[in-house]
Amino acid sequence: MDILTWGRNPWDQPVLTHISWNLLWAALFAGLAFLVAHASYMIFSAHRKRHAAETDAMEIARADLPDRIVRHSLPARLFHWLMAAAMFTLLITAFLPVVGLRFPWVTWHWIAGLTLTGSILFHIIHATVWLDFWSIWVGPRDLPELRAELLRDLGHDVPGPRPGKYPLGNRLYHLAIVVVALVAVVTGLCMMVRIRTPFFTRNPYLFSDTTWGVTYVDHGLAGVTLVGLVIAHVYFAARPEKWWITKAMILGWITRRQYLEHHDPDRWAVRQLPTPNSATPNSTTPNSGLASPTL
Amino acid sequence: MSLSRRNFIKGVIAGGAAASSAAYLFRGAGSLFGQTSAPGSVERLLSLTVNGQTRRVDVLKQETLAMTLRYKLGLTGTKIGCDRAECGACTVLIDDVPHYSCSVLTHTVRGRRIVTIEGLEGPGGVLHPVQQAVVDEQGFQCAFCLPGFVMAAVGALKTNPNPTREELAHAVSGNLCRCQDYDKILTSLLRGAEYMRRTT
Amino acid sequence: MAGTLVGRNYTPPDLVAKVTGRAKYAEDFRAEGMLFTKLLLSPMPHARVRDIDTSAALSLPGVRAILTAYDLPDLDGQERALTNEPRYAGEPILAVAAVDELTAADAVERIQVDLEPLPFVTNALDTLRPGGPNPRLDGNVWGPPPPPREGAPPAAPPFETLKWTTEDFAEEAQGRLPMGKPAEEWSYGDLEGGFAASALVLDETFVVQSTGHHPMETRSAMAYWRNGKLFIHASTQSVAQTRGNIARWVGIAPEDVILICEYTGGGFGSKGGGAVSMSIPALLARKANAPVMMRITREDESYIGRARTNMTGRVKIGFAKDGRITALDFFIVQDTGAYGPLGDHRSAGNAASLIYQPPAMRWRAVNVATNTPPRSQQRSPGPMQGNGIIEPVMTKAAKQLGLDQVAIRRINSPEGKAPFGPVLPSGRRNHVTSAFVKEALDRGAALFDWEERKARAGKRQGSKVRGVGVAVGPHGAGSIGYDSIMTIRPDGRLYVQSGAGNLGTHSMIDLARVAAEILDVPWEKVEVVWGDTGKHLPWTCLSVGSQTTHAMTRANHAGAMDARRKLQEIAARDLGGSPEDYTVGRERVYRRDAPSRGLTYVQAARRAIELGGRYDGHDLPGDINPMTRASATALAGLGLMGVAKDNYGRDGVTYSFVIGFAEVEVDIETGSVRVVDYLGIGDVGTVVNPRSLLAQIKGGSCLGIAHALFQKSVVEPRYGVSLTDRFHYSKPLTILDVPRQMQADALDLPDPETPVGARGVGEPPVGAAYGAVMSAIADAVGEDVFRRAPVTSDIILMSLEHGRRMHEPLRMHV
Amino acid sequence: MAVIRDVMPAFELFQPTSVEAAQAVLDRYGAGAWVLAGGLDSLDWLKDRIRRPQAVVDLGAIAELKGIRERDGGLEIGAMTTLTEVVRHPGVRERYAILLEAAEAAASPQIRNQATIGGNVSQDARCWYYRAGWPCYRAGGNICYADTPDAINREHAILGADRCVAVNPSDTAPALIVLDAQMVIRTAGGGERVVSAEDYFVGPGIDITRMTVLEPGALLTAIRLPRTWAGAQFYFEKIRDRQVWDFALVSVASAMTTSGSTIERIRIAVNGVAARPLRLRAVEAVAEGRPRNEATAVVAANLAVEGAQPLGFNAYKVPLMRNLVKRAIRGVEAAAWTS
Repeated sequence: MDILTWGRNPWDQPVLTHISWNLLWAALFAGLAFLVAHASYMIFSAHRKRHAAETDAMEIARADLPDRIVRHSLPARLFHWLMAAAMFTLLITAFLPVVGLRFPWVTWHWIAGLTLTGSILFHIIHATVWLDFWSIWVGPRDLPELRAELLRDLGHDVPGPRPGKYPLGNRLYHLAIVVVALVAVVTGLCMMVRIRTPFFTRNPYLFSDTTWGVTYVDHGLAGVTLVGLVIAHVYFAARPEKWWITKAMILGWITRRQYLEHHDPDRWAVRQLPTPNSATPNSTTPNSGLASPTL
Repeated sequence: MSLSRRNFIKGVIAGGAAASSAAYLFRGAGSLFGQTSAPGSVERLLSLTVNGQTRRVDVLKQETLAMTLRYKLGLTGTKIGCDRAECGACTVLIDDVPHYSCSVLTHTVRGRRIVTIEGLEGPGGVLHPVQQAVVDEQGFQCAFCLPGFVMAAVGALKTNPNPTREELAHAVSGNLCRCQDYDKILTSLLRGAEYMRRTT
Repeated sequence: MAGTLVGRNYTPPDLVAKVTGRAKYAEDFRAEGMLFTKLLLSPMPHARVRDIDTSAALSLPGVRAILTAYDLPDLDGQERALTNEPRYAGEPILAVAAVDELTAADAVERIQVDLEPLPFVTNALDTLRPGGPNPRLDGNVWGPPPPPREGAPPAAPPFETLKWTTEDFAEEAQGRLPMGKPAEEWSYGDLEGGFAASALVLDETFVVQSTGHHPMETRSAMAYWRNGKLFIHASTQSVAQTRGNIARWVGIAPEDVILICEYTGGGFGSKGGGAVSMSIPALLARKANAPVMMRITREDESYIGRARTNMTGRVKIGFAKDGRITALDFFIVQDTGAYGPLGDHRSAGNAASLIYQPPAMRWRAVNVATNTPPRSQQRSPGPMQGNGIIEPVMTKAAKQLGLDQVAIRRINSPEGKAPFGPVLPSGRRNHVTSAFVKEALDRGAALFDWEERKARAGKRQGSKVRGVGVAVGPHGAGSIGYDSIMTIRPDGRLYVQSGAGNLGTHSMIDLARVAAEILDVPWEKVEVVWGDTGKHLPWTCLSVGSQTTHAMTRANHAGAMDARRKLQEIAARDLGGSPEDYTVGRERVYRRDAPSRGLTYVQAARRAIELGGRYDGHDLPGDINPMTRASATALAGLGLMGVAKDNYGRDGVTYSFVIGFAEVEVDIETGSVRVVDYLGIGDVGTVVNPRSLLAQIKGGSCLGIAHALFQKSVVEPRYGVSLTDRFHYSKPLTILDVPRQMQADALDLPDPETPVGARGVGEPPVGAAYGAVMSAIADAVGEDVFRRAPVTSDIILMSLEHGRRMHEPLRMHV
Repeated sequence: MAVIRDVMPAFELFQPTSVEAAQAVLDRYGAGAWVLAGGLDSLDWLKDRIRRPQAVVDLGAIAELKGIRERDGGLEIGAMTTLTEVVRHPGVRERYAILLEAAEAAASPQIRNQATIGGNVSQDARCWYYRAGWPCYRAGGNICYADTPDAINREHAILGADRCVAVNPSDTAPALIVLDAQMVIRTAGGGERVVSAEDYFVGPGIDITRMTVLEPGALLTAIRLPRTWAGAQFYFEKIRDRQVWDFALVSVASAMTTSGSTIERIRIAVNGVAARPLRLRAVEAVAEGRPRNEATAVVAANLAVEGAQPLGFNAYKVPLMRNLVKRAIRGVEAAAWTS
């Protein structure tokens, strides 16, 4: 299977044109294969969770915490769903014609692309200014957590850090999507010069054939990778044991119990109480959003 | 040029040592790439009726009638001016209808009557009335387009023996002349129509 | 010199072969074991071949040889058939010979050519910009030709680098041709004084397009070697003159070339002295040791097949109230393509000074090379482009001065031995041998019902509006100094050797009519020998530039007079008296005072053979060309030989004129133009062959009409590749684009400077029609609607729609 | 690998005598199969070596695809009927004269003698960049060479462009659209599908590599002309550079019935302005019920060109299309010069 498709330009020089659309099937297959593999694992796994008794104890100890803990602020949620809609539109408009369902897709595609770009810009600003920018990122300091989580997955009951606001998987996923989506967005914005939009004069000769080839291939690779990533994301969002997270992305909050069960209160300190009768010594930034960005 | 001249020359010598083959434009039977027939596809050997004679010819599947006429049957009166159905120099009659022979696959005219410029003369070398008219009116100059024009006109006169100047101009409008005295061409062909009416 | 043959229609002896399909053109020949070749063309407009890998091609069964530029003789930097530095997209890099075309084509596809792209330019103005790319590694423009030296062949002009300044380009934005430093110029008279004295000054820029010649027969050729001699079947306009070119291109002696070309499927200047590509089958045949057929496709032809030089011209003309031109300032940027140089720009300047007779004129030009397909002279090279640039301005001036279009041309037209061109080193200007342009204008206006048509011009009916136009097409029309050979043989026939090409103009046969007329031989007894250098042909002019009729009727006049003199001498020797006592007639030479005393030509031919010496060609004149000498020597002893060089004097340079009258109808809702009626009227000297002459006028006119209406060539600017590789792109004229009936006529006034009185006719109708049709369009829809050709419907419609000129002002090749 | 645009490469040639047999071959060779009707578009591609099928299926021997038959008070034209046969058919001449005019405007006499009506409506785009074998969108690449800042695009689209700016070259297409012709398609599965002429053509937005709805393996078998517009008042005009063998710069077709001076019903279509022939529904809606005069024509024509987006060299198509639509509604006054 060729991964890339080539053409020959008018000077008979080879030019990259696209990725092979076979890669779409490969991405779909990879996404579904992961899904099946993970689901099977979950059925048979010995994932070590916090014991209910342990959580009960924590809940009693932390009765000062409110019933509902804000996980995602309204702007963050809006951003998430807008981006999701844009992403779905992009993938649908990109790939349905490839698989044979034909419709005029280009305009929808670039409008969705611009929407995505806009929402990402908003998100970057929002996250930088109002949220704990670093809470979503992955770094060397996460190694102990990684080790602990892996061991727990293997059925060991180990001490060690529990997830802060975002579980490590979540953060790794975010990292992947940042890289891939940014590639798609940046290449996509360049590619808008090749089509007719109201913004600038079409100029397919803006870059050299080689640069364009790389741009198209990167865009294509990012696109099919996003297919896989989105499959995985939707899958996790739909898994029963993750429902509480999905619900949080809709409603904005989680219960105290969910908070205590899944998070390390030291690493994700609830800094402001949503209810007036609660007080916590950690509350230092009144009225600021509680939630850190999630996906 | 970093092409190794020695290798190049060696290669050419090697190439030149290959067995000689017939001087056809297209590969003959037992061809170099051995064009084998898939089941259900056409047979290469076919009968063509050209200028009243039926001849057996080995024709490649992709061969055009113009090429068969010129390179297999030796009928070089049919000219190739563009090979793209644009100029009309290759016009022949297929069942009395003018066609661009450069754009007809020979296999599609099996069993049909083909007439080329060489087939117009009557017995004893008597010119066809249209040919005679072209001689009398000195219709053409370089005359590379002449066979095509004459065949287009002869074909048109079969359906409309009494054309107006306008009608005949339309009838031969699929033929290009670059010497371009279209006026005299038309006059001579119209004279041909007149001669034809007189002879029949 | 009218008589029983000259000035009368006849049936040329090659017609039956043509109408029966027996006439063989180059690609109609076959040879035992014949191979076929296909060309690998450069995809880039300018590149260097770094490497060629032919291994995959050579391993293909049936591939016999590959020819590259290394196999070609060096031609002192002139264009060769194959190249390692392609200078235009489509230039051949190599040729593959194989047992059939399919194998050759497959082999071409298997060849890897590693090309290094080099800077290129397709728009001549771009290379003149500061820092603009050069089309060649050694410069961008052709300089002025060095002054001719006695006895030496004309030297090629230098190739130089010329850049203009940003200030020079200041006017570009206004659509006016920038006029930086010219590479060539001349002037005479008081230009500024002329403009100062004028009542109207017009300053206009015009873009003349390039067009491919596209003869119906491409430059296919078949070659083989036999006993060390090259036999080549090719398509050329000039058989005698092509032999030496082939010899040079192949690198052998002219005697070793046998060129066979009895029929040429058109040339229009593109096959003037043959085609350099002929050397491909010749050298491949030698390399593969087998005959090689090179079938040039129409697409190949659109690259290697030559094209007219395109010119962007700017002209500033001062007019007096009565329309008389007071001063003319002419600037030309000529695009001469990848090779060159050509002189169209100089001819355009000369022609302008001739047909408008300005008392003061300046001509300046830059002859620019570009990476576009190579140019050559195309039917009326130069004057035609000049017509395009200037005639619409004349029409505009007439309108602004309230004058009639014919009148303004008439008042400026040349008469008699009219001067033209620059002041020569002798201090004088050249002049023409004769000009009867005023008579031609008058005759044409009457024949065309000019006044009546003019009356309805500009009036609308529905969406249609008509206009009339006139233009004077000039062109040099004849050279001198060529040779003729003819023999009266014991079979009683007159054999006239003709080294001209057979383009169907029949000038190559007309020349024999002159000989037969002088010798009074009935036409049935005349054999014209042509089309094969193995048949011993005399040194003949190139069949280009309307030369043949003039040059070769003169040469054959001389040859016939030589034969006549020899007949007289033989008669005097045998029958007594002096040669002057004898005359010729009815195939006899006889005493004037006693017609019964004489010899038949049969007897005279036998006597000539017996006498030998100068009578049968064993002793030849000293001034004939070596080619003629060799041919005459080979024919010696066959009969009484007339052989001579044209040594007739000539006062002036021979020019012909054709006046075009056109009426067009423009549909202002669609921009479509229909040529309603057309008349071409020739001032072309004595009419030798009326039917052929009128065919030349009408055919040339059609070429001009096509240029006015839609014929073009287009080069993609980004990749520098020709796009007009198909007829429906380049748009040669069809039979439905011309009036259903066209008119042509000629004055039939003899030129006083040539014994037969005939001048050439092939070229001048082209510019006449080009100018006349564009003038008519301007007359119908307004003088300012267009300043470029072809004047297609889009230009007309857009300009009418916006009330101002709406087309690309200066871009070329669109 | 060097490029050569000459000499057809070898292929297998099949001459089936039934549609089923033809489809069996198409099925067997899949993407390697090529359908040959009259061959005038096909041989261009094959000689240029741009398209290189393994197998060519010549439909010329399938009798059921040829000829013109009466059907339901209208006509059914076999897809393999030549344009000349269409032009000469008395039924076409009497009832559907606009189709005659359109067919007669196509190419040249010899081409009309060979080219089929099915091929005429199904022919590929004639954009010279695409036809040169350049890797543009339509050829599966990712660029339109005709819509670049310097491109020479006089013949290209002003409407409905989506990346590709090629136009549909068919002369008969607009005539068939106004006649409400129905295109009969044998699908790859062997079923029959009938689509209106209007829907037969697709633009690049929908499918950038195809001109029609024909899926691989499907064949256009016939074109049905319903009774609807038989004998209506027709107008057809094709503007081109050369009067023969040239594609339309813009062409227009209209069919109309009038009651008195009022336009009762009208169909109007143009070609040469978009990648598919356009039926101008909005124009029809405006014109219907209005008097047939200059005022109506002007309103309708202005509406017709709304949204046009010209390229560097084809802005003239806007007034040209507008004027042709005008003429298609109000007719054209013939010039009557005294000579």
